[in-house]
Amino acid sequence: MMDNKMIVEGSLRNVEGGFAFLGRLPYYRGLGLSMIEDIQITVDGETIAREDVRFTVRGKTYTLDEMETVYDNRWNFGEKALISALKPGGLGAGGHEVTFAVRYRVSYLPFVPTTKDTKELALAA
Amino acid sequence: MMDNKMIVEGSLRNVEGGFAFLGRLPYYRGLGLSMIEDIQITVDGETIAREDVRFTVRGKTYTLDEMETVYDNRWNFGEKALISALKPGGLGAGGHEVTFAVRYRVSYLPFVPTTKDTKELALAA
Amino acid sequence: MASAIKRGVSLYSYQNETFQGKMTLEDCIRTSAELGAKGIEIIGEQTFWGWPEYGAADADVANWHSLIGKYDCTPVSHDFMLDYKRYKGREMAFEEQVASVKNDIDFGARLGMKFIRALVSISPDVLVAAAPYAEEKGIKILIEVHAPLHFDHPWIVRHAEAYEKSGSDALGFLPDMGMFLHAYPPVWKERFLRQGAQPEIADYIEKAYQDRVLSEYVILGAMQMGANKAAISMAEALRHNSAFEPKRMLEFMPRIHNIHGKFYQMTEDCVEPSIPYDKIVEVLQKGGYQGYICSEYEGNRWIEDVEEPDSVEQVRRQQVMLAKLLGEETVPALKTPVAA
Amino acid sequence: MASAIKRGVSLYSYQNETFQGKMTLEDCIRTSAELGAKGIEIIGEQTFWGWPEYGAADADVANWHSLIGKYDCTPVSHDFMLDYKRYKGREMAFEEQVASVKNDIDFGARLGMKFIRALVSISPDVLVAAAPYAEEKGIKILIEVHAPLHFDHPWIVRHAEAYEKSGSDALGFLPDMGMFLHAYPPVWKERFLRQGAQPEIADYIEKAYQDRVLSEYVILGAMQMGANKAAISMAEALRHNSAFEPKRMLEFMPRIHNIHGKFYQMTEDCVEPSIPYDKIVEVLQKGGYQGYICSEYEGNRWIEDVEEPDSVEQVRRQQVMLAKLLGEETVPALKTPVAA
Ligand SMILES: [Mn+2]
Ligand SMILES: [Mn+2]
Repeated sequence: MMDNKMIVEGSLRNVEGGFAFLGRLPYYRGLGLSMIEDIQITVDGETIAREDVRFTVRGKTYTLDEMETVYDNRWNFGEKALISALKPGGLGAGGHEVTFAVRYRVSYLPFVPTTKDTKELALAA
Repeated sequence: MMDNKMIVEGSLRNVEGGFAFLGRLPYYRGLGLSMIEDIQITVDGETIAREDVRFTVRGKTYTLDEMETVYDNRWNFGEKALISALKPGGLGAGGHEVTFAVRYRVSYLPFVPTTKDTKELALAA
Repeated sequence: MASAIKRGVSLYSYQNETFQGKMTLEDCIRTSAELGAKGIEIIGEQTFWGWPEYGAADADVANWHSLIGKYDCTPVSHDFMLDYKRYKGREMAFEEQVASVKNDIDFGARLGMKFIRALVSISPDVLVAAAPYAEEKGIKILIEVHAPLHFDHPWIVRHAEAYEKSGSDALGFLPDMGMFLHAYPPVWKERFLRQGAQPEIADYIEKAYQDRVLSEYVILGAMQMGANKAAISMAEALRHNSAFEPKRMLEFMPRIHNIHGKFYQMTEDCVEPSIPYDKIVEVLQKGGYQGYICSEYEGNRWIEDVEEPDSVEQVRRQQVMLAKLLGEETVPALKTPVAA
Repeated sequence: MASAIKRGVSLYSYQNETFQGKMTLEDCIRTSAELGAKGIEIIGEQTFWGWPEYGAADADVANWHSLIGKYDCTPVSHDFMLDYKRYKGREMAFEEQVASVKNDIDFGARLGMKFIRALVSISPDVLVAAAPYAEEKGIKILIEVHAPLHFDHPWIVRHAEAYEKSGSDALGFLPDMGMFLHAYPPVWKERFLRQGAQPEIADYIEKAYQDRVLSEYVILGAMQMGANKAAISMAEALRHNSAFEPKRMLEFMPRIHNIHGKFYQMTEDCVEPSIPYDKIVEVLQKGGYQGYICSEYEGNRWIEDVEEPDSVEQVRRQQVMLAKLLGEETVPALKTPVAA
């Protein structure tokens, strides 16, 4: 559910040392950060290495490895997290195809789902 | 069930134009011949071509293709059918590893099972 | 004559709007109240940011009570999620799980709820251990009986036995009406058709479900007809859904305290094509049920690929249907449009 | 006080011996009769070579009646198999299926049976269409309710509804007690251990089944413990087996006319470790059941890889158990050993 609303439209921009966009968890509730197993960003066919992904909510930034043991913070329902990729120089001007995939551990499911959203995004100023 | 009783011990022998043994259907009932989809004989690693397999019960002999439209005869429960392979010269003297596999269509199953039995058999005189 | 059965809404129903910030909590409560659905159920962590990892803010809870009061509503249930897989590589120990449930009992009490909803993945022993605390706090813990489970499933039977043995009346059931799926939902079929399922195979699956053919036979039948991936998915959906019998709730009525009025689609004339609410209400009345039926709209995920769900309109239609089935004389109607 | 419930044997129980020609039909009937199990059920085509494709010989049928008379037995049921996939690439048309059932009704009548057993794969419409013919011939057609199905499964509910609607009392049920699998059968576990399943994982699966954990969770749990192929197969067996409640037969008692006394293993002290026959007999007595319980030994396939099944001894033990549960004063015992 909400798969096609994971990437927030118009949110792609270059940041210091890379690029970033706003992302939401495709779920009818939120999740504690320790249950986010992986976030994969692919831009124009190139997948960002796991160690180059950063996750930011309410002013706190984490690597994916750090998130695995974060028990006192959440990615809330509908909350727009800042999803950043370290990529020197960022992205070039114009449109980019961005895929945002999240693997999350749900206690009641006998498997670990991955959900993704792909959008054509124009780089905001 | 009865998988390990499919090949009748001591029944392997050379016949005119090939070799043969006695085989039973691994099932708690019999089946009309049209429901026998395939019989595969492998001897010492060599698989006999489908068109070279013959099936004989109570004096009647069929090719596998013929069996598919036989609606008036059966391979009965526990019945020893003669399973023959056309193989000029038959088998050499001594022991042989024989695998006998049957694929049969069971109306109530949502798949088509194949069951097999492998035995070391000595060629009877 | 009006029925003793009351109407409510689980705010889960408005998830498409709340996720996007198109409806506030006040919009949700006001909308439900205007429809006469005065019982409010929530998934705690959907409605309250922070719960449970960094807690719900006092101001947010105060706002909740103020809105409930303003619209003359009644808090019904806090649906909690025991995340026993919180720690990677190990499941929570028994005592940790019990402590986590107690935390949700506290939260339920703080919100003025009568019930907290447990998922079926929780062991009965954990709930039994938490029951005395729930009694103290005036809360009942209700396990949600949800398809593919049903009241005759051994796991539910085990829960029922454990509850009886505990002697506690703080343990009970919350049946989700989705387990009485008497027809293949049209919105499901239409989605699989959009994904490319062959129409004649989709028709076959729909008919086979109507005929109650075993799911494995339907999947094989579809495959033999040359089903593509979407059509096979359409058939495989049967593995997790089934047409159980509403009357099987009767035996468990003393422990049934809340109902999820699950629905996938309400047509313009206020009919749910796949779930027999007429039979359901009949059974509940026969069983002397006096709790809430809370709307639980779940059609959103089946149509969002092609249209923006209108959850409020869907809930309105279900409330119209429920009011009629319950013998109410007034037709529920919205007064305040939600700015979308 | 002896019960109105009678004891019988399905000759399916002796399949390992009859397949190999170690027991004749007379051996089977005499053995059952000596144990006081005077009701004889057969799978027609297992006992009568030729049925249905080239028919059962009159001499064979005469022999049957002579043996039934000689040992003072009663024919109970001809279990038939409607091979609707007889023709490659197409299923039998409706009328062909009805004609095939009528053929088995004739055969059942020729054998003096009261019942013919239908598999659950047959459509209720086919049975309803054959019912008037069955009435004429004094035969009831009983559908076998068998795990993973159960009396609350929508397909069985559909059959029950169709039978009621037909108004015919020639349609009914034959419950197979394997649907009340209250513990993981030791002979299953032992076979998976022989195939290499890790002992600690096998123990986990057995315990999880005891706890009624959902099969998909058990399979995942086993996988996370590093289960090998045999251990995963052991867990997957749960998908098709379940611990339903014997008391659910009560609602259907007026149409229950025969019972399959399914068992996987009788221990030396005459106990079936996985199926609660004490509860089952209690329910049947409460329901006023007066038909047969026919032994149906199915442990053979679970042990044949390591030992030659002794079907007669297994049946003897079950009959001892049944006689005791039914309040009989004499302990069933064999007089004539079967030459093996
Ligand atoms: Mn629900
Ligand atoms: Mn049976």
